[in-house]
Amino acid sequence: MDYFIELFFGGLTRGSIYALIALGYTMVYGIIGLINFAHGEIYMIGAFTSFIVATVLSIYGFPVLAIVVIAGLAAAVWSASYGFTIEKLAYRPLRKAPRLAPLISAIGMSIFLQNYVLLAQTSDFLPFPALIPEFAFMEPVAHIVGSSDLVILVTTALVMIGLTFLIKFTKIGKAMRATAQDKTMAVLVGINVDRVISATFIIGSALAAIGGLLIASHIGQINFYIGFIAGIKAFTAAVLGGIGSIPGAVLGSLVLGLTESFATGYVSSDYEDVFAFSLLVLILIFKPSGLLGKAETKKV
Amino acid sequence: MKSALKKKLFVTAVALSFALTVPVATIAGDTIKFGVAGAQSGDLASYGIPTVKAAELVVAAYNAKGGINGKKIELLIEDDVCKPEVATNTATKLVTDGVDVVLGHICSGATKAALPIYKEAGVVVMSPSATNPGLTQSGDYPNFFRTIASDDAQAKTEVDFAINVIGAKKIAVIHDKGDYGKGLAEFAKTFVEQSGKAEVVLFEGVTPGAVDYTAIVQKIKRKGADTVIFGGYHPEASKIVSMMKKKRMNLNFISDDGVKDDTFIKVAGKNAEGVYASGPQDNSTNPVSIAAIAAHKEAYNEDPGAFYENAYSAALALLNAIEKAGSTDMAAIVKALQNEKVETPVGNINFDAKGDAVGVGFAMYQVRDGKYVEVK
Amino acid sequence: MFPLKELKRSALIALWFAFLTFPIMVIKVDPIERTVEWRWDNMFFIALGSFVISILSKVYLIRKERRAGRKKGNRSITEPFMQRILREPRFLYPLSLAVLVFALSFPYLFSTYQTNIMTTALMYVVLGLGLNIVVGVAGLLDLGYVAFYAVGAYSYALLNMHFNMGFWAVLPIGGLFAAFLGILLGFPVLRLRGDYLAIVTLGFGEIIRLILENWNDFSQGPSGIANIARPGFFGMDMSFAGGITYIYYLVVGLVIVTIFVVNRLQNSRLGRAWLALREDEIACQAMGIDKTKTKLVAFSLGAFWAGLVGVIFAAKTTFVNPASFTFLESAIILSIVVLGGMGSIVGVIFGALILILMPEYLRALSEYRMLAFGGILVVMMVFRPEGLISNVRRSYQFKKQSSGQASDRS
Amino acid sequence: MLELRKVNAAYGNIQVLHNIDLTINSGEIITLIGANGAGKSTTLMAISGIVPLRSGKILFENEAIHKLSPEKLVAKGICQVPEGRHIFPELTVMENLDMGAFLRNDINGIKEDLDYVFSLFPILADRRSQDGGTLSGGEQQMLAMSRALMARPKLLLLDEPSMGLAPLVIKQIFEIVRKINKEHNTTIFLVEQNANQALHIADRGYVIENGKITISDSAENLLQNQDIQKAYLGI
Repeated sequence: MDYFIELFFGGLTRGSIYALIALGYTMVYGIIGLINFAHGEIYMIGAFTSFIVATVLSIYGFPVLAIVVIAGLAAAVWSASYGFTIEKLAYRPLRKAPRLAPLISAIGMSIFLQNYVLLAQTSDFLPFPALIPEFAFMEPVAHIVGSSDLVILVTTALVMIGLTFLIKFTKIGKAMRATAQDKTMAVLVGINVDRVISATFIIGSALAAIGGLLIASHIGQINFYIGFIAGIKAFTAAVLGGIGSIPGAVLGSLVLGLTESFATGYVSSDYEDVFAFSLLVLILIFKPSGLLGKAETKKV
Repeated sequence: MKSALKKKLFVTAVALSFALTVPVATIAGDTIKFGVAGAQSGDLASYGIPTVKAAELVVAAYNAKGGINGKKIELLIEDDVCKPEVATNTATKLVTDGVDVVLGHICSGATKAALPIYKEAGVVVMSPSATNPGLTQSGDYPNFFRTIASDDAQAKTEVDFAINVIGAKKIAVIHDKGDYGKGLAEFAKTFVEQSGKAEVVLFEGVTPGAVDYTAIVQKIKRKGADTVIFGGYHPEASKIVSMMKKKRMNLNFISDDGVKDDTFIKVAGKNAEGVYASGPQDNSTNPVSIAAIAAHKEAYNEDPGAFYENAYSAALALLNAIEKAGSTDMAAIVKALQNEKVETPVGNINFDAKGDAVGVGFAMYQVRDGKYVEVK
Repeated sequence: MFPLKELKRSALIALWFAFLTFPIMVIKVDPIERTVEWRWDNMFFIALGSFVISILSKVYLIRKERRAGRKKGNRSITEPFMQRILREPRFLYPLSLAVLVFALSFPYLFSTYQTNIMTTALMYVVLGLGLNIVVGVAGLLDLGYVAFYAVGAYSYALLNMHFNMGFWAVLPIGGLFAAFLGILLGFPVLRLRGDYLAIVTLGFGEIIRLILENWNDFSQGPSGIANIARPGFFGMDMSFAGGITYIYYLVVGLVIVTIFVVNRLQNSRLGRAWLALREDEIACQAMGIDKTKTKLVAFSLGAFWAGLVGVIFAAKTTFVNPASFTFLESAIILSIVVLGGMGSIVGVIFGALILILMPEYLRALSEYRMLAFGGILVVMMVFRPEGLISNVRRSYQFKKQSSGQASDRS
Repeated sequence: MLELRKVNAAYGNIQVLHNIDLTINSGEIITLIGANGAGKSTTLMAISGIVPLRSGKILFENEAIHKLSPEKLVAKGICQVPEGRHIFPELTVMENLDMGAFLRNDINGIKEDLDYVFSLFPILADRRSQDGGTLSGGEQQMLAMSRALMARPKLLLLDEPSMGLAPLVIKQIFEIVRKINKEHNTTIFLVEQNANQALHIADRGYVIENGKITISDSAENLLQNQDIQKAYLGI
């Protein structure tokens, strides 16, 4: 039973990280129908920024709590700035272009950002400072659920609640939903669609940055390539849950994380990704728009 | 209208022919062309770039002394992204550019793809990091040498150590699904099974770069392993080791040359304490090695990366062989490599008939107080 | 001449980029030695660079606007240069002949290396044309095309290793295997819509690669299969350079055959059904086009071509391992199709030549190579989102209609 | 209040509007009638700033507005209820109405207008927490109009409000249009295929054919005009 619980929490932790990245994917997709392949790189840049800031601060002797807060903020701010800039440079000019053009632009951007960080920083793996302290009260169960798992789960849950609140009740959140559902009409009620799209990129990127910070301090290392695999997985999770749907992204991520965890635990990690993708194919065969995706109501 | 079209056609044609001919022009001159090939971009760049740096430093040192037999050495650096198909292009480019010897490639797969091209052209190749046993043992590539021992020798060292020194009974063999890691793990598994003194309780691969390794670590615990043998590189190793510490597991962790790298200790920090890794015999007192690392620190203001010493050694061995042979002819260089010993960071070495370095053996190391210390 | 307002705007952009790139470009920390290096000069260069680029792009835009303003009247008359050439048999035939002569004499004009990379580029031309059937013509977004390529390559590698089968025997087999796999995969997933299909094909591509990586007994795992026989030519023994030239001609032949077949296909009943399907699925079903079957044919035909090129790939490199068949490869082939201009044969050829030759010629930039590649991909898309050769096909169709039936629909 | 002067507009290479001249005075109900594809919706989209002009001018309260972005026009008081209603399907009725007041910050004013639209369409009050997409066609039309009213427009552009609705509902809608015009002094520009109904509530009307204004006259005269009767009124 312990084993099951361990795998379960491991899967939840992994799923939570996917969720933080998948949200950005799903929000961007929902609003402009673009698979933003550069989103994984935003996550990577978030991790790098928090790494740089945290290390600098720790060298200058700041207390841990201050480091966590400042590094987290810096990661969110800069990732959001990157997301905002990328949208302006690489996607906005293509708003009216054929459907695949922005996708290729996104792939190009992803390659560009990877190599940008590679050149500006280093190709090596870097040790990420342990920002999440070992809580004493977790010690008796630390072999099952560690402090960092707890922090990741709690943070993700808080972020989800915050995001749901934002989307559901704030003006910008409603504007985002409205824009996603009917862009022409959004314009006609006076919503500045460009600004809403920018806001979507900013929020999605900031979430990815938080994911970057959490996972980097959980794993303890980063390099310029971490965004790619995480990005693909998160994208898979978003589709699994029904792309465009925010609760779907969370559910899809958790399902994916748990599947991978149990597949490794009870079968073999050799085929971990095979299980993940097969699950995706199976679910889509029986539910073509994902777990929580709405069936198409209109022809697009 | 028509003339405008003609003009455009003409411009296009000129541009095209320009684009096609420019790269053909190579710098002629009386130099020794020293090729360096390996991953310099992409996800494996961190294993290829240190080799470039080593080559740059060695060649600069040689050129500062006036080159070899009056000839300056010219570097031709080419990226193969560790992909076989790119490696064939890289190799063809180097051969077309008239390369004399090549330091590289980094990955075994890319090396295998490139070697027939060099063989055809009579170019000696020396890899600092391609450890696939077949490269030397198959006898297919008489022009291939390496300054790193092959996977099977290394696996043997690890398994002997695990069984005879630590007394491991239940061994989990984990690898990174890669060319190097999985090859090594398979040898380790075979050797453990052959020994009859211990059993392999788990043999599995982890996905490099995956978000976390909690599940596999839990599985190791569940299988009741007392020792983990890991085949692969340091990023995955440090993730697994850290995760094991987080899960309060105290198992012996034995790994390979890809982990016996200071970066591992840096990244894994205090979690690295106690980890065993096989690696080339201790060079820390070897003056050539000390000088090589100092040169790197001076030039780049940071510690060298993976395979730096092997690459440095290979560069020295190649240039020494050219110097001793007095020619860049393949047969002469091969002969010199086999017969002339040379002082390198990995020891005083020459090469056997198959191409493996003689005298590059393995020792076991353990991380103690943030340093790899040889275990006798 | 240049408005002050724009200068101010450019200065703001420069400031923004200086801020944006600040942590990554300026600060470099060494977490072990606990030292921080502040590289302020980088910030200066970034600011200067983005200032200059922003001014240049503004100047470009202003000039473009002015030109557009001048041209406004006769806009519909001026067609893109390439398109005009392609429509006119008077230009097209001599041009194709010239290209053919150039292609055939290529190995004699240029070095072995040039021939080798040209071979690679031409292989991608065929891959691009194959994927073009799937994505450009039938409108099915396939992100796992490389899987079929892998199937072809491993078919040859394995059949050659176990049964010593020759290149020519395996060439069709590899293609058929891939096509068969295309049908097998296509059957359950082709009813998914656009982007869902994309992720499923992506997953499928990864699954194939992972199987090749993990199933050692079958594929020799990550260490791959070496010493694959080069294609023979009536038992002749060829030197290395000779071998490259031979494969080069082989690929040129394949390119010609592919262009011929694809062209024929596009103008066939099936081709029109694909186009129709791409434009409006529901209308198609209403008109009695069997949606699944039509899609399936497109999918498996595309796969067939990938399989063929896969066999050639294995024969050319004489070595295969799973590392050659990653997602990035699929992305590059897709980029070829989109960059060239979806649905256009000439476009795909240009796209392949540019995208495959560019990284090779960018080698001079050494470590900045991939950075430039990514950047150029973005810039090209931003400035020519329809691809290099846009809409050739459609205008071609119109011409056929008007000459054939003299109907004046516009 | 609103003036179109020699407006030309095109989709790509196909010109849709040719030299449209049109004037709407404050407080009027003006209708634009024409066949399918004559350019009625394009005219509205040009006014709302969605379709850019090739040439010509649009003046609103004597100010050129054809270069302003759509949201600026909403802020100026030009609101459109587009053809097909365009309800946000996954937003509740309340949220749809909120979106209508997107640019407003006066909480009390919004509250007031909300009460007003609920008084116009009591059924919406009952459905307030239901998703917009689940409403019937008539309810959606009511919601669309209410949403536009929530911006407190000076000029309300209505595109085919009667399309696809039952006769009884159509009648109700037109009555309310008139009511809005009278009670709130909202100027209304009504685009309709259902010329009969439209002309009965309108002050003046324009006829558009193939992108050109062919007739402009008072509503009574148009109703009497034989050509119009034949072509649009089905008499």
